[in-house]
Amino acid sequence: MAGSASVVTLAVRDLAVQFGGVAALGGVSFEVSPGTITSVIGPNGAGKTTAFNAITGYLRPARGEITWDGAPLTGLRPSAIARRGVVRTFQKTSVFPSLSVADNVTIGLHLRATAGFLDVVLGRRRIRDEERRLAADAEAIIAFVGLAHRRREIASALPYGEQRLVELAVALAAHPRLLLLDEPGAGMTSGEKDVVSELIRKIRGRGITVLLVEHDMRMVMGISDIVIVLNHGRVIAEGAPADIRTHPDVIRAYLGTTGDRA
Amino acid sequence: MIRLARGLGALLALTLPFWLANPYFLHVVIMAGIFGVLALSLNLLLGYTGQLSLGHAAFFGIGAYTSALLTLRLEWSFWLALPGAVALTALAGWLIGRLALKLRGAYFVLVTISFAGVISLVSVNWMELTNGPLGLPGVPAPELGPWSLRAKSAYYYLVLAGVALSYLVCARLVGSRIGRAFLALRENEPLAESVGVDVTHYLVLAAVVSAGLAGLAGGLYAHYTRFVSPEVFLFTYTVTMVVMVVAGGKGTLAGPLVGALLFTALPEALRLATSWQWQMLAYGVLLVLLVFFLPRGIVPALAAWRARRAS
Amino acid sequence: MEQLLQHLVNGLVLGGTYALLGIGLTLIFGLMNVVNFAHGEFYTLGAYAAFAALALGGVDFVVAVLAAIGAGALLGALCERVLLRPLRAESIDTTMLVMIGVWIAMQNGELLVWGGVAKSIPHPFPTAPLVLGPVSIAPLRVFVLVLAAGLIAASYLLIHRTKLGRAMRATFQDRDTAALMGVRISRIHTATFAFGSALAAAAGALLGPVFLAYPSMGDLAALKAFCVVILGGLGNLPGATLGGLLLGIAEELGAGYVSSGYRDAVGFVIIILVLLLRPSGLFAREERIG
Amino acid sequence: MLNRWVPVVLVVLLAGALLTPAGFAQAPVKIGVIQPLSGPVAASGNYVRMGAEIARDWINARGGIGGRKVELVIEDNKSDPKEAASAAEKLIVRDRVPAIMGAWGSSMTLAAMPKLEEYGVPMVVETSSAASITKRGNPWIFRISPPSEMEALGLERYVAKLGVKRADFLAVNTDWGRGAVGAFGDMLKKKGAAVGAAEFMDQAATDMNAQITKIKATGGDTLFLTTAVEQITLVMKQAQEQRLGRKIITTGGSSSPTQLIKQAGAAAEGSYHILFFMPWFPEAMPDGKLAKAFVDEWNKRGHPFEGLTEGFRGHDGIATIAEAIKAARKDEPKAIRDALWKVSLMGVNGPIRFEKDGPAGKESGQSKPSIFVVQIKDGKVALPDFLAQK
Amino acid sequence: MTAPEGGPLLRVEELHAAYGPVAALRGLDLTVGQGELVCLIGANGAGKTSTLRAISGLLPAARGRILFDGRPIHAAEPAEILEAGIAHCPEGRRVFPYLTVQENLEMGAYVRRDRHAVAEDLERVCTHFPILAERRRQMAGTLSGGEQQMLAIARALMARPRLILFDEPSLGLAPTLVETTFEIIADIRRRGTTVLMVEQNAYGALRMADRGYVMETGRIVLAGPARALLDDDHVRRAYLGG
Repeated sequence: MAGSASVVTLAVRDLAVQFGGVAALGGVSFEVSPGTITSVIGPNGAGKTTAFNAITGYLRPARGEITWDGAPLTGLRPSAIARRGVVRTFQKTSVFPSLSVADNVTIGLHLRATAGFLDVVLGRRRIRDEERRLAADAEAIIAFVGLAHRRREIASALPYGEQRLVELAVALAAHPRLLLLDEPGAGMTSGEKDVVSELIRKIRGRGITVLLVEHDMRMVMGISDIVIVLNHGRVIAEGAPADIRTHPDVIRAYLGTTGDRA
Repeated sequence: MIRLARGLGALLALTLPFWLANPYFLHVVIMAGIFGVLALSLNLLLGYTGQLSLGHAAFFGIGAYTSALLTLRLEWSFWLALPGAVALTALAGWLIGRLALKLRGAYFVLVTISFAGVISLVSVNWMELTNGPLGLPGVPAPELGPWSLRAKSAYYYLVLAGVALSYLVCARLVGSRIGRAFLALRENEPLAESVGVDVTHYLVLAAVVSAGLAGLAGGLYAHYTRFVSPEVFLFTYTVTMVVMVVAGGKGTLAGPLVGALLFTALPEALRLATSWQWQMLAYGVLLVLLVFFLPRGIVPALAAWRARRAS
Repeated sequence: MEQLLQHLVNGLVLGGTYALLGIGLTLIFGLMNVVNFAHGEFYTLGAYAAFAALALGGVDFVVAVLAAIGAGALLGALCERVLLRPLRAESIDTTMLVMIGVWIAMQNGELLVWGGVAKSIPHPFPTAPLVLGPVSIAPLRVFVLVLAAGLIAASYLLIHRTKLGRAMRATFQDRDTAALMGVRISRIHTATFAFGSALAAAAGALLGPVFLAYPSMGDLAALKAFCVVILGGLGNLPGATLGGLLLGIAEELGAGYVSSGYRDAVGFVIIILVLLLRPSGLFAREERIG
Repeated sequence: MLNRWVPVVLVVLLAGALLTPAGFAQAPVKIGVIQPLSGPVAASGNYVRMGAEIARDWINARGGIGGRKVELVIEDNKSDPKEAASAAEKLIVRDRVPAIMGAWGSSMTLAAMPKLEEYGVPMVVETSSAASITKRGNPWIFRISPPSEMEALGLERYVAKLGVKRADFLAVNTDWGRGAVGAFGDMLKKKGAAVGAAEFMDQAATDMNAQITKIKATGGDTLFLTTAVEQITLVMKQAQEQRLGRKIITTGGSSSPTQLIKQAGAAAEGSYHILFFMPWFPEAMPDGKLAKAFVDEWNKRGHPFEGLTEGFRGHDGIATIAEAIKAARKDEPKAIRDALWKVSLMGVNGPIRFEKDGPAGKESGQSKPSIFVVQIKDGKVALPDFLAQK
Repeated sequence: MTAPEGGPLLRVEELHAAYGPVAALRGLDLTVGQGELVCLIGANGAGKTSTLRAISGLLPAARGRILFDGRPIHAAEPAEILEAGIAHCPEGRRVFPYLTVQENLEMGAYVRRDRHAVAEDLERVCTHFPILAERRRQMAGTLSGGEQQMLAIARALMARPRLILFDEPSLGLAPTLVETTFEIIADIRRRGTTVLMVEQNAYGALRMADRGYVMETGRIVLAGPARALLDDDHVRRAYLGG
């Protein structure tokens, strides 16, 4: 997996998204430094997933600019954004449900294959070689996320935690340079969460920048280099995990107020 | 086991005219073959991309008319007219694919129905081109060098080649990056987009190939019955195709062929089994029962049964 | 001008019945996500039920229409309970295929029972047309239009003023929350299918005397009903009503001024245009029922 | 549990279809019949079938053909050409019928025709009206119904008496309707009458108000109407509602005035109908006795009276084939074909005798049927004044 | 019919439930006494909403028991549970956007057959929530977030429940509205209706509750009097890690 820590950055400037007149994001700006694990946190409805959707082309922002590697992503379709190396996962488990784990990952390898219609229909040899290579790549990725023993099984029949791993494998197969993970730990047992945390570190180790949205603070605080806190569609804090945990605005946003109401 | 069955099946298909002496049965098998191509074609859209086209009779009809008109009016050889028919229907498929790009589910269905409706009315009313409801009689039988493929056994091999070709195209697509993109579109469109699958591109491609294959079936049909009339656009043709695909098992390669064989033979079997008053009634009831008890289709049910037995 | 007025009046009468068919279908399609290919067969059923009641039972015309409505509701409820409820978890093509089977079986069952010869359904109205300036219209058609309007109004009342209708709308908007309110979703489905089928049967009973009753009469009717549903948007009653009228008038004008051979193309072209330009239907506000 | 037996039943049915040995029964003489017994034109197809059954029973009552009973093998073409071709194939190959009667609509007949040529089996065409059927050079086709041109020619001598000066057309959008509009239009132009609008309707259409409104604006005096009796009923009712006020002449012989009187009532009053059988006055038919006997038999069987104008075709078709088999002395297709060229018999419609039609060397047979015109007067079917006076 | 004096109104024992392959509840135990206000807190995804959905019959229980007033209800349909006296005011308010305010309220009384009493309750609710009376003929979807929350609460009250389940009543509301909402809930309890409430605003909820439960990954990890939980560092860790 290419793309080591270079000058590549994701920059979000003044991003605003409206849903039927209601501002879901009211002008958010942040940057993601290469080679880091950056987390976006915030209470429910803070606009985290909305930001993800806008960055990856699933939502059209009302205003603002998103640049990746110096070039704007705004207005591109999700598949075009993926082609530029920005790949995401989804909050709700999102696999290709009735296909096997291996097929799931091989679909993820779409961009790494080149076969066109004629190549396929004419059954060219090049394609057979390519298919073999893809199968090997898929095996490697499945092994990387630790699902080698599950490769023939149907994705939707796997336990939840393993489905999330399939999802991660699919995203990795798409050759990301920036990987956006939307609540990778949601609904997992703490043991499973540890596995995912470890995986995320390994992914960063391969030179992939990670941006994640997560609710589990133990997980966030454990793996993040930088934490960005959103509330009511705005950034309220940004910094290292230790600073965030004691930040008064963050505590108020999360737990409400203890005694006297502000 | 499976390989043995496949080998036997292939041998059976290749030698069929030699031991199936009765041309009526051969006729049924030829019709099953033509519908097999149609079912494979529809399956590409319905089974793999998950989009139901209820306008497939339009592609079938366009193919039949194109091939018939090219041979009748321009006196092209069958061997040129048939690819011509495939090309034109593929173009029509491209058009529909582009039009319905953003539409999914029921809306896609309705656009395809409407498209078929318009085309069908054009075939009835554009007298100068299609000879309207009078139809086009005298479509020539294909000739191969000095031989005419008019005989049933000869035409059987032509249709068999058509089925084999269609099956090959489908099988190769399905086993490739393109087929996986179709599946991704059916299974989870947002996820497919997120890993770089340009779903609209692949939807259009699926529509083009599917339409092209339906056009091939249309051409084969026209030169077999040697008469084309606007009835080729009848909605019942589309319904028959859907029945074949869904009952056989959508999203499997063998399902459409099994469905085509079964549902071409069934009406003929009913012709023998019961008097004409009861035939269609029985057909409807059998269809309801089949779907009710095997909602996923015959081939997947068999596969599940085998898997159960194996474990 | 004279001709235009007549075309408009014709279109209005035709459109009223399209609306009646469309309303039933839009409820079924919108609420249950079932592409009901058998909808036209309930229309046919209504016509034959009215014929049986009038010609064989010798009852009053209005009683015959009521009998047809009852028959439609009963068979619709049965169909939902026996065939659709067990398949609710299956995909939309599976239920569609079952309804295709029902369509074929019902149509051929009707052929078996009634024979292929069209039945003329007697009615108590004079045949001489009412003449209003340049426009003329048969009293029966006026009656049909009035009754269709009445049935459409009754549907509105049912959907908007009754507990059942409220539950239907709530279910359409938010199934889970409706269940939390104590709505039994399967009952709502049965009721919706029965109601939609009853409306189709009513349309059949009303139009039977205007036209004729024969086994395949439902095919074209179902097609028009689908056009109306798309025009109006899923589950949208005012949309279906307006859509029906619009389709009726557009067809009349298309046949009158363009080409009668392409008459049925008008609906198809409208569907294609509407779906391309406004995929949620011409009159759709949002997807909702009512 | 139940899902086990469904595939079993299907497989058994399939196996039954493929394995049942073809019948080789020697005793009865088989005659194939292909008619639309279901689908939109099922009513007409069934009437023809009823007529064919009368012919069969009569022949058998008289001792059959050379001592062998006649057996009809009846197939439904579902009003679909593909099915017509399949049915022909099945009749010829599986049932080994030596001759067929069929297949009602022209597109169905045209679709079945290549099969006849392929296997060399003659077919007597009892209803189809498209000119192309006998012009195609298919030497296995023998038609006893008139093509539209012949029908138009039959009306030619009455045009002046009917007072047709400016005519409009409303026809079903099928081969039959299109053909009739062309043929009658040509004939009228030749006779110096003006031709106005030519409007078409879908076979399944029920609301023809738009077409009527349009026709109303042309200012003609006569409307030629070509379609099945159901649509004729609807057009008449709707024309009355719109006060069209035209002389209506229906063509094609399928109009069944009795049914029109019953179903269209006053709307049918005054209309003229071109028919090939007049069951109201059988004695006025070329063979009055035969016609009377046919009407009586039909009524005795409880068949609807309005079906007679279609039903006679079935009788005449089967009678023609039986006559040919008798002349050929064997039920062998080629022999029957050759014999058909020589038959001369009296049908319910009138004399049946085939003349050559179509390209030289491959001619089809065309009989010249009798053509009649009746009028609905005072709620009854009557001969038009200009005929009655004679 | 009532439970023995002092016995719990609701008792959940060893409850397991799942969405397909996804386990949501893994052996949950909790009780709610007659007249209590109990709050259930925990981080997102801990299974709080699933607990409420299981109690009201939307999420079928795989194992374990739910007893209401001593009667098992874990196999009952939502309608039966509602009839037994448990109303559920769901997360995100979930008013029916295209029903009017009045129709939404009437939906709340869907299972009741005492028409006159329903009409009276309707009037009572309207005097209680004057803003709803004002908007009675308006589509619920056009109300503001706070108004929708009032409507959702009022709708739940229309069933005349003995126990109300509140799921995140403060979610997405402005601070002053959070205050109001909590006051209304406290008021409902004062009038004798038992309340089980799921809240993300943990401190706010604990301040008004009698007892609290802290959930993590589908089970209860901490229980106790609300006051005690307020000072327990475990709660803060459950939300913010550390």
